[in-house]
Amino acid sequence: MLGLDKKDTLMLLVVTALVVFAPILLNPFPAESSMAQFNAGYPDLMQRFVIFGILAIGFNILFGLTGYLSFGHAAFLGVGSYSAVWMMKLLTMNVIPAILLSVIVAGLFSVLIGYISLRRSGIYFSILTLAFAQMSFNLAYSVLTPITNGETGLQITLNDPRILDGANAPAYPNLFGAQMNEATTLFFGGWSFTFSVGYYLCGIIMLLSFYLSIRIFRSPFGMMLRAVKSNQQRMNYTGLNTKPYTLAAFVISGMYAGLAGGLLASMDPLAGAERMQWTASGEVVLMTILGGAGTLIGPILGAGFIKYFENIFSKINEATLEAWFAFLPAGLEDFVVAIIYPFVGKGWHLTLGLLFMLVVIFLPGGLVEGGQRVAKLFRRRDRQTTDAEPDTTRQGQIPPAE
Amino acid sequence: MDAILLQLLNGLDKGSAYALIALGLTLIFGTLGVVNFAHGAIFMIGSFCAVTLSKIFALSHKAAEPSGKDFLGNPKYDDVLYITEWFGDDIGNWMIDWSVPLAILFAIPIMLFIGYVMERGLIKHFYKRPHADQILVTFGLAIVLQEVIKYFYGANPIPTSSPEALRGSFDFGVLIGFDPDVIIYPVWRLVYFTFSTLIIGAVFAFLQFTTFGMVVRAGMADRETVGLLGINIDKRFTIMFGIAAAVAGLAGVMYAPINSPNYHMGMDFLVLSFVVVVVGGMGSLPGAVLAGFLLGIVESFASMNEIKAIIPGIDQIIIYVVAIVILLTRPRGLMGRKGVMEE
Amino acid sequence: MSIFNPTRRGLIQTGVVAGAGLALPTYLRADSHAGFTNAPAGDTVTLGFNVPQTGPYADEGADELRAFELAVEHLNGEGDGGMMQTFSSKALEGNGIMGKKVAYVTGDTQTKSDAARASAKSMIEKDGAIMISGGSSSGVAVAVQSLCQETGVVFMAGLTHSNDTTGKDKKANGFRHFFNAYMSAAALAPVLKQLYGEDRSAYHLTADYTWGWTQQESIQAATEALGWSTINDVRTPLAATDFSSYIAPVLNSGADVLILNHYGGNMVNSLTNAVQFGLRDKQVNGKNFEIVVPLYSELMARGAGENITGIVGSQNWDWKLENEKGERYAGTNAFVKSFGEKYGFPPSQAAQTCYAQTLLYADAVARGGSFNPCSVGEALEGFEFDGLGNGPTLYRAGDHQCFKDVLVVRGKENPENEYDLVEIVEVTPADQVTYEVDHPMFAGGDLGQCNPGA
Amino acid sequence: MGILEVKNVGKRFGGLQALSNVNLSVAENSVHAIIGPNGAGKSTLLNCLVGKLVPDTGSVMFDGQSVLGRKPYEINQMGISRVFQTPEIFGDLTVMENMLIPCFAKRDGAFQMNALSRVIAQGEVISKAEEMLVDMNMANKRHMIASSLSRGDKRRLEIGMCLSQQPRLLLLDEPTAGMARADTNNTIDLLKQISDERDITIAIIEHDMHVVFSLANRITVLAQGTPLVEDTPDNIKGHPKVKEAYLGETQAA
Repeated sequence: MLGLDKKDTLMLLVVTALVVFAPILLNPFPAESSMAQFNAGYPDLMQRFVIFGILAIGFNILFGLTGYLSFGHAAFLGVGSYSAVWMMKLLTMNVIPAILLSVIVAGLFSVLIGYISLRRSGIYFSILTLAFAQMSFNLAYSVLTPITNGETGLQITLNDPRILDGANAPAYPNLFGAQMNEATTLFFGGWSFTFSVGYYLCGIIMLLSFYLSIRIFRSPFGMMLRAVKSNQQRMNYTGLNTKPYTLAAFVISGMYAGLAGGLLASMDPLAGAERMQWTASGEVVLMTILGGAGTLIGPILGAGFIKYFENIFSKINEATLEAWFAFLPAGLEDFVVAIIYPFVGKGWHLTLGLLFMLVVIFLPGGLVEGGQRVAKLFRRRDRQTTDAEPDTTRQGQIPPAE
Repeated sequence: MDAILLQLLNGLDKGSAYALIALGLTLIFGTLGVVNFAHGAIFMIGSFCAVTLSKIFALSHKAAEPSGKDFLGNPKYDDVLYITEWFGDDIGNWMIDWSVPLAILFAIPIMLFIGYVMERGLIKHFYKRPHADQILVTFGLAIVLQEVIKYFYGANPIPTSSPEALRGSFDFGVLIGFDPDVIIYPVWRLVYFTFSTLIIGAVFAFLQFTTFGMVVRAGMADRETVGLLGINIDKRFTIMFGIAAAVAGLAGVMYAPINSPNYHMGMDFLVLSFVVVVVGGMGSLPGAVLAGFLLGIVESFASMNEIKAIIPGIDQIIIYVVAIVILLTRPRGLMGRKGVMEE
Repeated sequence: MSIFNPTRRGLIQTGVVAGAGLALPTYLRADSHAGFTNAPAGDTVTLGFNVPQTGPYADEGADELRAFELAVEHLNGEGDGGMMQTFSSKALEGNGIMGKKVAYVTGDTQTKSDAARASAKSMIEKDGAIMISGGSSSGVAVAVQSLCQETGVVFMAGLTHSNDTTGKDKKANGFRHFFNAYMSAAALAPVLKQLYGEDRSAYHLTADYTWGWTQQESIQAATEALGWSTINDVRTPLAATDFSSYIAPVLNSGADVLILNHYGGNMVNSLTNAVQFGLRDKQVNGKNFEIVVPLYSELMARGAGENITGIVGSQNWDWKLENEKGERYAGTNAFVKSFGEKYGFPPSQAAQTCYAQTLLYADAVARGGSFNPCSVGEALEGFEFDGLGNGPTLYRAGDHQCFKDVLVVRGKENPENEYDLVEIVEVTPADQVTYEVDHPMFAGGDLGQCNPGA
Repeated sequence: MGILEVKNVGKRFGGLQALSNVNLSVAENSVHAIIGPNGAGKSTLLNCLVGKLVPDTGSVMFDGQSVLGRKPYEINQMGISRVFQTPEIFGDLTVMENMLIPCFAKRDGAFQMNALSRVIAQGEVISKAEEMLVDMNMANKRHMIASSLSRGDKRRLEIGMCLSQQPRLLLLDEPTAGMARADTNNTIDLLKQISDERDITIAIIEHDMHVVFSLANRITVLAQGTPLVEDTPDNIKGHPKVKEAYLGETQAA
């Protein structure tokens, strides 16, 4: 189907199903129960899952395939956001032109940075991209404030020109009138599920991006990129100049980042400079490695994992914990709360750091490898593994399968 | 002229901090081939060794008799320091005053131990893993370390002062023929600069003139061959990791009075120290030191008003501009070797 | 963490009951009946407290959170009632807000506009928060304020000091109790004149972002009106940790006052560096060299240690205010007492503003008789009150800014304890710091219409 | 006039004169071996031919065109393929994919942005790669990850990859180094077969005399950076200078 083999089609279908039913799947607990804290099925977080999924998918095309570790990808995200907000300020609140512009501008920006940075490889390349991104961040925060609105972030205001919008056009990002923040909530017993326009738009775009990335992975171009990662020397002695390939991968992944930035701004019309900081670039790297670099679905898992922690664990406070463990005898309750408290709420960074370490130590191939191991347990080893999989996974170089 | 000289001093001072951190990072990278994102955290822990020692010196018990009322109007009891009780007022107060320099002695064993534990417990298992994994695990470790510090010390900076005698400023200009009051420089920063230079010198001397250092240097150049000679290079590298941690830790201890330590100061230095190391050339110790001083000085000059007037905001990006220019003109940084970290 | 806390067990019970009540399969359009976003349905109302819990301002955020918890306790009729006893409006009865028990959710702003908005959105979308409060920087405040405007909930700003929050970026759904850069400057000017005279040359170091600029602009205008001259204004990068290269040129610039338009970590480091360079001991133009920090933060001042001795700055509030300046500032002691008894140390100004904001919100709901943001806004606009620790205060209708006395403080010579960092030099009365709604430094914005959301 | 003409090539590294006055002519369709003791400059010479190094003096002409100043991939596009001492293959890719890469690469090296076509849909390229796998006797290993192959198989794969580009000159850098006897013999057979069946010139650097004398029809002996003798294998065997410079050394060792 769609030019994919059976396995890929199945994977695409599974991801599609997950995206479509996410509002239900992510809200497994009744809204009023104490476990509702762990529900992630509200529009903003679901949007972030898929948007950062797009970002990570794009990053993976560069890092997972070519092995070039960019530490400045957040710059493209930021540039995409700024372009989108400007489009919404000047032309129209319709998100289509905004998203298109953000992809184009991020693409151009990545041609520039990629062309220069790709003159070097390895850590020298990483530091060059980092330097460009940090420059962008520092300038956006201060000197470029007329364009970026600095610390506060670029916002839409009531008196923006918006020359294409009529007087009655919605004052919120919309798709031909359907506002991104519109949502319908379905109550079912104690459960409530929110279906939002913005989320489904992001979801569709994410599925398209995911499909595109499968096609790239399975194309001769994708194979060339993997060959670049594997052995540049041999590429050179096969008559291939690797630079156009790496630059193309860089620009594609930059455009993915721009798309993610444009979507972020479309869901929530504000572009903050922090999006370009090195920590944001580092976050993309972490998402990709955590999920499984070079695998198709890994980056999406990684993105979901980190965003879940950032948004769910940071909101657990002492009172929440006390409510959970209220069934315990008072002394024991306090003890349990005291044990858990440092790891949630303001300590969510600690949990995240520990999980990074645990995943890298025990699952060198990232979360995808964890999934594979679980799947293996269920398969009962009735089929013999044919290829040299264990050998490659040990080295953290997963063939791009799942 | 005096302005330039002042900025040169500032540059050397900043540069010495950069160089010290980068030196440790390069030692770890050059010997073990590990990209250590937790190095900034080690620097931070060094600073907190100074904080901890002054807290230990400040341990006290309540006086028997109340001396007044506290902010809620309850009786207030004065604190009596154990240290003055045990050693007498003179020595006790002297120790409190000199707690930062004393923290050097306190920090060396702690940092060596932390380095040793880190290497044996964690880093060791990552020698053969891709650099991306090393980055992820050490970054995770850095977060954990700083969160632990935050848990115990809070997020606020903690003021840590230098000894009374080394506080304040010193008229440096008079020494070199300027009018009085023109080139005034903080005493502690001069101490820091001297200290850093000594440590850098000591590390180089150690590598240059001891058998241990020779083996390590040979190992940095070609690990396999040295291994073939039947020398247990791994053990030496473990010790090197401890030394690198100690170097970063000492840089942190002495830095405490310059800027009040806080839990995320490691992250503030992390990016910068990587830029320094890479600009110097991966795996090159002299390169790291050179780049540290170079970037420190360039940064200081870029923040001069005369230069900011020409290019506004240049001080925000100068480090990165210099890094880009150097990496584009010298493919492996200032003194990098071929083939290191280029894949 | 009190062991016997009947309320939290009560909360669970209500949760169970509410769940059972909704157990019928129903399908309805969100919020369509109530007429405004997140109208409280059951017998609880949820407030969202969005404070920095990670990053450099985490301690300040923690202090804000303590104040919020205390305020919720008092609103629900627990504890000693704190400033509710002294508050001039008596609409609050200690039975929650309009009989609905107050519950709250917390989030982490990370002091980043993006993260703060994400966190606020989750409170609004997931937890059904009807009001968002807190924060420790102006960038975050402005970003979250505009989010609240778009989604139709009320934003009660925490610590935000930029003129823009109630100036060019003001919003109908946003309210600020904290003072601002202009007020700091206006309050400081007469005191600076009295302390340091009319013939001074100032050198500014300014954090290179929006708040820094408005602060610098305000203080420069105010000091120049006194007759001071401005030698230079140097912008410093936000990320700077070592300010030596910015401080060094001050020595020979001919300036005799250094004004540090820095906050938080920047302020701690630049002040520490300035003292290291011996600026405090210098004599220029025959006068003692002075350093001014227009916005003081007690928590951060603690980080600068003894370097703050003798440094003048301004504050919104201080816990010693009522003791030192008398009954005009009633409420201060009541708040300090209940805060101090619960947590063991006195509250910061960030805590006070957050506590006051929560009470003001609850009171406005009660007086207006509805949780509808427009009703709350109406009740707050032009509201004059007293007894929240700042003396008589006006919530101005034109820009949703509170006008009250501003404290000028100075780092104490011999602090009695680690919380007693500053002495109150002067309290500048509210009318001296009041400005017109369309003052040039605040121009360009528009409150717009209040937005009740869905 | 040979297909490869090296004239007066010299290369200096700091104080070391690695090559001086090297003249070499490789005749079309011959198997030309370059031998010499360690440090004779064999590898340096090879690197000068493929563009990894640029000689200080002299000229290198391939088929009438200078290769100097061109990048390695450009030189490859002229028709020179290189086999490395340690096999340089795409270790993370499968054997089949390894073979596909050179088949996809156009002779002119043009960049192809075929991101939306599918590898499995490229029938022509695939059958070409498949053919070469069969020729290399590796068809049954097509799904293995290349890094898990034996040394001999890696070498075969590398040679196959080079051949699938249909080069005019194949450069081999000690192709049997580190191989077991059986693998070495297989490789010799393979190379013999290649030179017999294909229209190709082979230049080989080798230590192993067994390999050299089984394959080469012309031999150049390099010593201390200059060619000592160039002759047929039979003549080289008895040459006193060679014995002195090279064979004598190996016998002593």
